[in-house]
Amino acid sequence: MSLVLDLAPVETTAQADAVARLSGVPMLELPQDLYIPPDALEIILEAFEGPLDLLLYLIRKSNLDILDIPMAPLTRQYLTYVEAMRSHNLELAADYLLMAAMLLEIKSRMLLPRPRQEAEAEEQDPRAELVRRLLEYEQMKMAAARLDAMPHATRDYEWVGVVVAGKVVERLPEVSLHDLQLAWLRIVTKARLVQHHTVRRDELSVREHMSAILRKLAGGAFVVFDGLFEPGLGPAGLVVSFLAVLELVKERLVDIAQNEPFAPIYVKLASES
Amino acid sequence: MNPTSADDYRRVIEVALLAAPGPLGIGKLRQMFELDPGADLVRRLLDELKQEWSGRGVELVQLASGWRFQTRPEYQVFLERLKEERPPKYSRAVLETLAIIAYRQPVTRGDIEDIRGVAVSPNVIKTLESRGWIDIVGHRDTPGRPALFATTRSFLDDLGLRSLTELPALTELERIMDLVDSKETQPFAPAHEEAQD
Amino acid sequence: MNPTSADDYRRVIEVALLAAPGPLGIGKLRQMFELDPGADLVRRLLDELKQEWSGRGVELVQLASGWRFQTRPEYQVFLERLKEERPPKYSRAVLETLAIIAYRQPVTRGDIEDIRGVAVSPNVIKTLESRGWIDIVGHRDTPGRPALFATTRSFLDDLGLRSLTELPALTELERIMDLVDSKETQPFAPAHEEAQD
Repeated sequence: MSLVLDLAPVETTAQADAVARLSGVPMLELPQDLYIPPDALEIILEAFEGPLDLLLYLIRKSNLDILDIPMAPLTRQYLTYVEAMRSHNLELAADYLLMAAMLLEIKSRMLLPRPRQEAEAEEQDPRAELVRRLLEYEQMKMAAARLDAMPHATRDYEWVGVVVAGKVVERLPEVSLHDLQLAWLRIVTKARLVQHHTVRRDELSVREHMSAILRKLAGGAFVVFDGLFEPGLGPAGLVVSFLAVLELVKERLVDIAQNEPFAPIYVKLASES
Repeated sequence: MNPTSADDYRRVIEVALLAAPGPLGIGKLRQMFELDPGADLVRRLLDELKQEWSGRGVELVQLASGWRFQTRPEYQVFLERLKEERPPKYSRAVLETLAIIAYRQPVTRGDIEDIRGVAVSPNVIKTLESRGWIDIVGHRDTPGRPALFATTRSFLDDLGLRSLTELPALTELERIMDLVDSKETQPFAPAHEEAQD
Repeated sequence: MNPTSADDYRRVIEVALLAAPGPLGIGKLRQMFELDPGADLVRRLLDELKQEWSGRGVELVQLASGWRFQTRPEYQVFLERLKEERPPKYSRAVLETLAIIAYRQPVTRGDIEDIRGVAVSPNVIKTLESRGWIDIVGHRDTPGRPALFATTRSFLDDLGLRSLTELPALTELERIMDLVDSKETQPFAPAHEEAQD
């Protein structure tokens, strides 16, 4: 049942020897390390981020040389942890078991005598891949710690955000003279107008005055004819105003009334007939 | 760091107000300090801050729910231009209707429809009216007494014109169109005669 | 109001930076003015503002996506007392995943799992995504077309970096070997490891 307790005493001496022999450093702490108090298991499992993390812990704890990992004791320690976790029915990620298989494979490959051709070729240490992964993981672990230590917005400082006063004004479309010109050109093109949509400056000024006069007459009351002319416009302006009145009459937009010759002329908006 | 002087307290309060997402009341401001400066001191410091910031682009104001920094209204125009949104555009129908009203005023909806060859949706007219660019200047004395539309002063102002005569003359463009047309349809009618109408 | 002097321009820029919801680049700042002050003047004014604000509780900093005012870390202890909830403390899984994405981007979830040696929980990815620190930048052209993750501008901004090259350099492998072999390092507290660097 308790693999840890069963194995620990037996393994202790052999393992310590092996470690000592392989790395040249006496492994005095290893025996204690193999005994895991059962109630500490859960905490230990939570403390490790995965099999690589656990392996790094074991290597460090046992003062092993990462470039010359003694596979036998490392594998044994690792399996002890994994077995202990399993025997306590702790939910163990498949990744831990996968790593166990990998460790056993490396260990067995190291025990096998190397074929001659392979020895001559570029020598590939079966542990190389494991070491690479351990180092890369450790590198990222350290990077993570350093990122965490950097000042973060909202944890270590705040952004300044001053309220913008005033209500948000709805943005209205802007129209340029060019837009108008294009629109007009489009109309002309589309309608293929043959007649009478040509606009000349002078005609436009007549039409402008037509609008202005209609505005003055708004309300429907009679207005004295003379009142429609602003002396400030100058002779040309007065002519244009007069043409505008004639045009309005022609288009039957205004009515003109004169009670008798030489009496004041009145103008008003055309009434409903 | 622990504030020891009124200056220190004022600095902390300033930082808090600049960073806070909403207004902060005096109670909330006092809450920041281990050694409570008291409501009176906080109130005095807020007044000092208000003074200190007066004349800058951002001002300290007191609202029902507390104090906050806000930008002065004069800066709104600049801040508006920071917004990502592309400026909205008027539809073709709106622009063409506006062009017709501008160049042919006063016109009825019927006139516009004649020229454009399609019905004018009431929304188009409403858009231009609510923008303040056109208004009704009278009614034509024909059956139904249709409204006559013209452009307003505000249309001229918004387009930077002093009068309608400053609208771009279209004669050049149209003469080209007319020439194309007359070549195709009216080989014998000189373009300039039409222009005299 | 139209800015006429460098002082006026500086005032507008200051208001914009105080009010903007995110960092503002030089191009964006120029966009506020009808009369473009030009990149050089804006840059000079930003330097002046930085000077002007130095020694106060708020500082002007340059980040990946532009310039921004932020509170000095010394004031955080006070600002924290205003908050309803504490900012989240990220788990090692989240931090390690973030580090791998930051230094090895673009990476798939599979790549992250290879390096960490364990499955990556969807919650870890979700945490980083909802913070706006990582996003999907594409898909690797392998079976299943796994998503490729990268860090965002807002990750750089939140860490006060102008570009990924400003991330702390990775510890060299030789040094890691020494660290792994040394007994001084504490396996359960990554914070200590980092302190030794």
